[in-house]
Amino acid sequence: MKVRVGIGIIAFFAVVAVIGPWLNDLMGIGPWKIDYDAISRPPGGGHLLGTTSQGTDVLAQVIAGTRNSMVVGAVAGVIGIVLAVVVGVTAGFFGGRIDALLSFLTNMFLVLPVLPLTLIVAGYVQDTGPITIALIIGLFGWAPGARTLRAQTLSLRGRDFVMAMRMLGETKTRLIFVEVLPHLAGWISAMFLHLVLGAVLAEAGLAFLGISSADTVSWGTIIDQARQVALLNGMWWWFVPPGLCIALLGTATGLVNFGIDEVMNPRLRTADIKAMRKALA
Amino acid sequence: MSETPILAAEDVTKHFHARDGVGRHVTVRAVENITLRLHRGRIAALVGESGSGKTTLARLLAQFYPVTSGEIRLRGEPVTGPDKRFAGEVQLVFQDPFASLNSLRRVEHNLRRALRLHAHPAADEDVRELLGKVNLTPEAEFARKLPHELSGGQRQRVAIARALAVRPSVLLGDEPISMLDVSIRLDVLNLLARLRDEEGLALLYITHDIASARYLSDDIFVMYAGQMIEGGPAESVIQRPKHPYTRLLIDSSPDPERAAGSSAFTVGEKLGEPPSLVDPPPGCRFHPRCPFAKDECRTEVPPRVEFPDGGWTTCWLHATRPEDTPTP
Amino acid sequence: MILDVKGLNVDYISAKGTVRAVNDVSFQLRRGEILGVAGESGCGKSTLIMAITRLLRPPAALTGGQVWLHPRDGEPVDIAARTDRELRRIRWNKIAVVLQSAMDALNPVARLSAQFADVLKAHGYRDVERRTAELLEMVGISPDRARSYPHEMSGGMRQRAMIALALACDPELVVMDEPTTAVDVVMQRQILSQILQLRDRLGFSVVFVTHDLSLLVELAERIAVMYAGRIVEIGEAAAIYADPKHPYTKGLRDSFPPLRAPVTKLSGIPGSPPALRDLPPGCAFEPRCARRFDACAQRRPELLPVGGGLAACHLHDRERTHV
Amino acid sequence: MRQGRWRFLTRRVGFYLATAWSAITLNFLIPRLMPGDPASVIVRQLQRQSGESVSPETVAAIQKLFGDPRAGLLQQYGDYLVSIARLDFGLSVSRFPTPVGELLGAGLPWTLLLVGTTTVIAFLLGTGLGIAAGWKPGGRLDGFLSPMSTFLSALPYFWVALIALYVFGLVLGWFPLGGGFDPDLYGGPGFLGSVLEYLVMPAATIVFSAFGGWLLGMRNMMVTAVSEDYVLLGRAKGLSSGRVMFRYAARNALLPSVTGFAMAIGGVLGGALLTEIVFSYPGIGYLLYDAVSKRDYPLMQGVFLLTTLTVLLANFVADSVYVMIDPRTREAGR
Amino acid sequence: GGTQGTGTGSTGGAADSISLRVNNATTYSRNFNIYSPSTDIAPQISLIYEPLVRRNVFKGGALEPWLAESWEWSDGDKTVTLKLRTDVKFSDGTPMTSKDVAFTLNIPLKYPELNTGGQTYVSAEATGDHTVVVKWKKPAQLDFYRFALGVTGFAPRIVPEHIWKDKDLKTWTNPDPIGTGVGRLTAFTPQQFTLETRADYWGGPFPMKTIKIVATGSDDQTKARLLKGDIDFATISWPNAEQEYMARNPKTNVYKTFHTGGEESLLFNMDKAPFDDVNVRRALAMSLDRSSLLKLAPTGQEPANACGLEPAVYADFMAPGCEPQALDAEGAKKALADGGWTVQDGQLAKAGRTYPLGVKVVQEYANWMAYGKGMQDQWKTNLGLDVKVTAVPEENYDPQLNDGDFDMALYWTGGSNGLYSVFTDQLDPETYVPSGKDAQYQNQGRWKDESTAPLLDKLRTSVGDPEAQKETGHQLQKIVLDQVPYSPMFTADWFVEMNQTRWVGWPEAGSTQHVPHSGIGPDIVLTLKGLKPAGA
Ligand SMILES: Nc1ncnc2c1ncn2[C@@H]1O[C@H](COP(=O)(O)OP(=O)(O)OP(=O)(O)O)[C@@H](O)[C@H]1O
Ligand SMILES: Nc1ncnc2c1ncn2[C@@H]1O[C@H](COP(=O)(O)OP(=O)(O)OP(=O)(O)O)[C@@H](O)[C@H]1O
Ligand SMILES: [Mg+2]
Ligand SMILES: [Mg+2]
Repeated sequence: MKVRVGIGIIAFFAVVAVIGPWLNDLMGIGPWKIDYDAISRPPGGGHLLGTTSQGTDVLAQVIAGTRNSMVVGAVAGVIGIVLAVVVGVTAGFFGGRIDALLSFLTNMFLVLPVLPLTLIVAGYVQDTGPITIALIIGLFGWAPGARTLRAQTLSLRGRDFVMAMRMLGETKTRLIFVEVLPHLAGWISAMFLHLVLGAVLAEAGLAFLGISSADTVSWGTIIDQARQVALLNGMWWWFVPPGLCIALLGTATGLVNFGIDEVMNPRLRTADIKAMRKALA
Repeated sequence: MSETPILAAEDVTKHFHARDGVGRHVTVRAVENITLRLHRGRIAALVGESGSGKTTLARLLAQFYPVTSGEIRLRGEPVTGPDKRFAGEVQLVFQDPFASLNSLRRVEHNLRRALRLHAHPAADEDVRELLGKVNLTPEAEFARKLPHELSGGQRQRVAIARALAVRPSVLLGDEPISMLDVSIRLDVLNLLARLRDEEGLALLYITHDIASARYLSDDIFVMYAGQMIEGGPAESVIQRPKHPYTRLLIDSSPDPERAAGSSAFTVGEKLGEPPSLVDPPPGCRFHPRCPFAKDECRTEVPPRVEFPDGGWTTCWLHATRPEDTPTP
Repeated sequence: MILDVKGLNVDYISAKGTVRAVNDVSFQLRRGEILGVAGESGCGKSTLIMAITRLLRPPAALTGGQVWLHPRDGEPVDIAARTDRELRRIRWNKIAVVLQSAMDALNPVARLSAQFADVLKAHGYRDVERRTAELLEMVGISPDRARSYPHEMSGGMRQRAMIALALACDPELVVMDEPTTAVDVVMQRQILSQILQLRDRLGFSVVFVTHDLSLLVELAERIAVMYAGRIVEIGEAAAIYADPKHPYTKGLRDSFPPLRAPVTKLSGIPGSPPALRDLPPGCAFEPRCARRFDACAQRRPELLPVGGGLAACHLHDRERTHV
Repeated sequence: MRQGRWRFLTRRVGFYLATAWSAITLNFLIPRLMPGDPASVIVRQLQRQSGESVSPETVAAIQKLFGDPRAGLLQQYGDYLVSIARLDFGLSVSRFPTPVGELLGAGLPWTLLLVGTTTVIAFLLGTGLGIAAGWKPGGRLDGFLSPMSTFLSALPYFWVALIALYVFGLVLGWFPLGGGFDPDLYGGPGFLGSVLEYLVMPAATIVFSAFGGWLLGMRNMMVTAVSEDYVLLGRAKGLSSGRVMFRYAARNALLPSVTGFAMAIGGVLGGALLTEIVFSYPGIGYLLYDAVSKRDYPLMQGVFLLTTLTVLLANFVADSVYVMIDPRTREAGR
Repeated sequence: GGTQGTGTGSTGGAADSISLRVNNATTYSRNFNIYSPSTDIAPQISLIYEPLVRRNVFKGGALEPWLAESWEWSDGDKTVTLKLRTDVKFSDGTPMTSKDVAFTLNIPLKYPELNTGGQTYVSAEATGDHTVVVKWKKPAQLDFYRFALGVTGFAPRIVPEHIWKDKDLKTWTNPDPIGTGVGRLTAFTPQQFTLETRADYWGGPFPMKTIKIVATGSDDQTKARLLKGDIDFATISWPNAEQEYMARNPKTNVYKTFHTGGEESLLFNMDKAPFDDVNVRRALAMSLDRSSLLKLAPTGQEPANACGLEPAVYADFMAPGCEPQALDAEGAKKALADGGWTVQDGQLAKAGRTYPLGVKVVQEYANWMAYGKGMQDQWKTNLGLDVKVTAVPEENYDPQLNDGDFDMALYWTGGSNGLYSVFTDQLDPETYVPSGKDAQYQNQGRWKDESTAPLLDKLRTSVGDPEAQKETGHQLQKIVLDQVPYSPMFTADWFVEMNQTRWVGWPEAGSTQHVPHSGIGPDIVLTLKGLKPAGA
């Protein structure tokens, strides 16, 4: 149930991200279209969520922003998870020197303070569009995942079923891809969601710090723009929606992760207290 | 018995390097100077207390890790590493049938991979033939099942079928039934016996359960603290144990016949615990627990004594008067 | 009599449906007696133990029956009907439990002494240290090990410490769930003899659960055999071994190769236990039973007296009617 | 036993030293790889402030003063290592010629105060509630707390902070808008009070969005622990449920959290960046932000180094604490 | 709940104190080294250290006495003799003499890297107790302006020799500043420092006892604090200030803008096609509706004159036809057509090639961001062009412009430093460097037209001759108008927020002779001095 709600919300945002521009066209609004007659207009009339102090439509911006926020999330998530899998699984599976080296790398990235580092590096890159931001976030975000995956792989590697396949003379590649990786699917998907959310939040944070591209609109940039004007004017319709979108997405990933956790760790599966009460009543 | 053993451990020793509680590097003498030969069409049982090195020996035979000294020989040839040819001859069956099958893969995946890897035909009927061999019928249905749809015994049979797929000549079973429900253990044991008889497999059967060792095997070997202390034909070991430790094992095993109906359960003396393998006792390793320990037991390693019934032991009690068994 | 269990039902409840893991179980335990409970995996042995000690956790719920405890001093208590708070006084004082794996059952972050101390203090013992030493000595552990953490001890030692802990408050009933499954034969024998010895000395009663029938024959006075949540046979240990009345019991008995008797080919019990979710309408053992007949699939046999004990099998219907 | 712990810890020290070195090197390189130099930043600011252009001579002088950050990297690296060893972080550019060390010293207490207290409060609150929620998994409390904290921990916290600032600072006027204290009371009798008053809002927003994470983590550990046999045995022993809950379940469930807590404390310096910016809190985070936007390399390096070293230190402490509190870690760190 | 008035810097009723925000520092460092060009040190404006002369912005940048009573040129405008006031004392009681002045003026000579004022004189000597002679190599009337620059720390501001002489100015932070200004530092915290006004100030008594200089961090914080009434005086650009600030409390909150005489212009990178074509530049300039753009961030700025001079400062010099460029979409299209340009898929095209266009703005400037977006929208609407807006962080902006790494960009042009400075900044072909080379803040648009050079020369050499200035000025204005080397967009303004709760008598645009800017030289002194307690 929880999981289904979570997946529903994520899917909703994903769909909006994909069809966003088309949706905007359909409603005849655009994130950059300026309506000089409706500056700082509260919700209603031609602008469902009102307009910004620059005469642009908030809804159109949120819709357009969904795409970029989701792109940042997805790209950073993919980069992060790929790195985490490559580093973690390799280290865990091969052990020995490779492990020592990769673990050191992982541990180092674990202790480097990520936000400051991201800030410093993002300042380095010019005109930071969503992909760049995603790259940076992904590059700095893989370490915790790699650590977990390494530990998991290490334990999987020693499991009887892997041993048994190895006894048969199975190749290492196939051992990794066919026997080990599928068992990490739960971890990987949970981690991926975690990374996606982290990236969306980080993107918003960076936008807040002024690291974003003027030509793209994302939830983070909307918040950043809005805070400069909207707060003082009480223009909640401008400031609140992007934040809520992030929170909603976060809650959704949280819910899905709840479910994944329970699948991975059966002991987290809680009794259905409601059903029990009903049965015992 | 004089034919070349298919798989043999010749005087093998395995030391592990680990850290002890204080963080010091220590050497765990898991297996020391053991010779074990597996012959075609025979089942050898390996019994012993927990931690006596049974699994280590089996894994040495399976080339899981290299020996510290000594040699593993396949058909008389020393083996150097776990290559494909070796895998095609020697297979291991694990203790836990729940853990030894990939829970995400169907039965046929396991079998087909095993067949392919060793260049055997891997069509549906080959898979079915294997399943038939381990009595999993209807075969086609079982081939499509996932491990969680199988009972423990069925899983263990799948694991055995997978091992058989490579057409090995040796099967090493590390407590293959200890995780199974009592009611289905016999099923698996009977299957192993049949494989020996029909396929002429050489089998190593590791167990805690002496009764099942007697039931299944031709020869029994007893390990204690990393060493082999007694061996011989099954009946002779069980009926006429030579080493006090073997006797202890047998006496400890539940035996409804012995005491049926009464609870006149004689309380053994303080039997102590197996020794540390890091710093084993000198002389006979069993001497601290042995009620018959003599002076030489404490200082000198007992020699190997052979008996006419085919058995042998390493015990000072027999070193002098090999012909009669001590009656404590 | 120390324990009188009447018509006990335990359900596992979930939104998907309810399964009854312990079904209408009744038995009595005499003072000082050792009752063995045997059965295949999943037949409800542990659930039964948790129910009579009221330690069930969701989704398990006790949905029927009574568990009367008759303490030596005082009124009988229906454990099944009391609140947790009320039970606190009885726990460990009257009923103690030993679980399968001492490694898991001992608090990994507390020293042994602390784990003795908190139960002793909770039940009003004064000289905690002396008592701890005494208890440990009783099971052959040197008292200076009291300051160890569980992980610092070997498996057998932990299991014995567990037993010592169970005896801490001089209980009248000790419930043991497979206390020796995780240790090897030699250690098992030691532990069993210790249990017997202590029982003889202290006079507590034991409910001993295991799937190893051959063990129970030596240890227990009476044996209850469970199948699919029900007791299918209960009787004197020797009688059960010598002449099992239920085909399931017989099958179990014949699953153990003999240690000394001549080896014959044995075959165990074919098939596997039924899923509790959809039990056959008649006898639950019917699909696996070699001696089944028509009635078996239609009517569930009642647990009725046969010979010296009780058995639930239609095979005995005729005998009974003849009597 | 004790000796084993030491051995383990000394092995970890090696790792920390290597990491510290890598961080120091990275720290050295990153700012130097960034475009823009301090001189142009300063010129830009002067220009903005005055609304007019700055003469070429001025520009030349400023460039001369700060030098070229990319010249003679190797030489610089050597000098850098030497001065780091002497705890000399150089002179700040954006506050020339104030030494970086002085700035760090000024910012550190504030960040420690803000994030230190909030981390502790969030940890205690989250963990406490997590214990309660996990004790009866699926129960009413759990059913309420878990989803709620999922939601709370998903809120972007600077967003929460901005709303708080607007509502409580500006509209309601309950709390000051920014800063760490009332400068009019500086050093006076009301100073501590004002520090607390200024702390409330930033601290509350951090706690508000951070405790959910602790709660969820602790809850999950607790749920796992509650199903352990030793907890069952605790109940069977007839101990009070509070005792079982804390001594048996929570005590075990807490172990991973304690490590997490120590690491979180390590993240303190870097963690409050956004909050400090929203509330103009005079801490390290703000200093870093300033340093980055003003290309103040020495300051950037100082902050980054300080942050990294605290994280390392905290990790070391976490390791040590874990070894101390978990009797099972004879052979930890594998 | 109501405001409890516990905010920073609130003066708790009694009007003996004033709080000002000078710049966007979160915290100040106790660093009063006026030779530091840095901005986050404690700003002293001219409340502590004062310059010799002051520049009157509203008189075309005319110089007026400050610590120097008068000055005289000789030696063909290569030598100036300054006569100092005799009544000036440092705040430690020591009188200021010509020795102090000569010492101060020699600092940039001794440490060229501390020559942050960009001084060009070659010697400075005390010739009497209160006279100082400064010499240049070339005629230096223009260079003398640098004695009066309004910006923090850049004009030579007189320091006491007895304190400064043994210090290493490259590391000394001067924590206890002693100067000739009205303020004496009495309390320092990183968030605020307090200056007490001196009774013995040469400029006479001040209406307030203390002046608090508050560090507010960002513009957001500053606005919030202004709204809360924590700050009496600040200077930030505040779009919508009318509603957001004034309307909240019309009686007390005042937001004003003062034209600086410069403008915010659209620079074109003329090194690069298609901006090397005047038709394109003209079309792009004509297709913008400046007053609409200003609505997107109504800071109080106005459309700028099309020829690069603003009447607020240069009324006498204006060429005819200089009114702001009006939106002329048709004209713009025609200009494109004249140049042979077409618009294809939103891009400029000619001879089979298309040219993507971009415009840069500074990310931190909210109004520029809004204007950028607006320009993008208007170019799209009026010409069908897709122009990419790039927001560049403040710190990267100048390097990119200097390197010619831009198509178009908003930037400041003009100013109140006189005609020569207005035109030489962007139009001096001698300072041309190709894209990729550092333009050093000059001619970033890469103007190459040699005909401009003689005009600029003439302007420089005729400083004292208003007629010549005017005529040359007209010619240069025409170049800007016709060639559009850059297109002036909006007036560059000083934005000032003033709170009349505690202090009244703030300067009015049009009548004032000093900018009420919290960050500018002696003007702040004049502003504060002119205030009166409210209700008095
Ligand atoms: N990889 C290893 N590193 C260090 N010590 C090991 C390793 N594997 C086994 N040992 C040690 O070697 C000894 C023998 O272990 P082994 O598993 O072979 O015993 P076993 O007879 O199979 O016991 P069980 O009946 O419990 O399975 C034990 O003391 C064990 O701790
Ligand atoms: N949490 C649960 N939810 C649903 N069903 C459960 C749960 N726990 C146990 N069961 C079911 O209850 C039945 C009895 O389980 P129980 O653990 O009592 O068996 P057991 O006889 O102790 O088995 P074993 O010998 O394996 O310990 C089993 O069929 C099991 O599937
Ligand atoms: Mg083993
Ligand atoms: Mg059980």
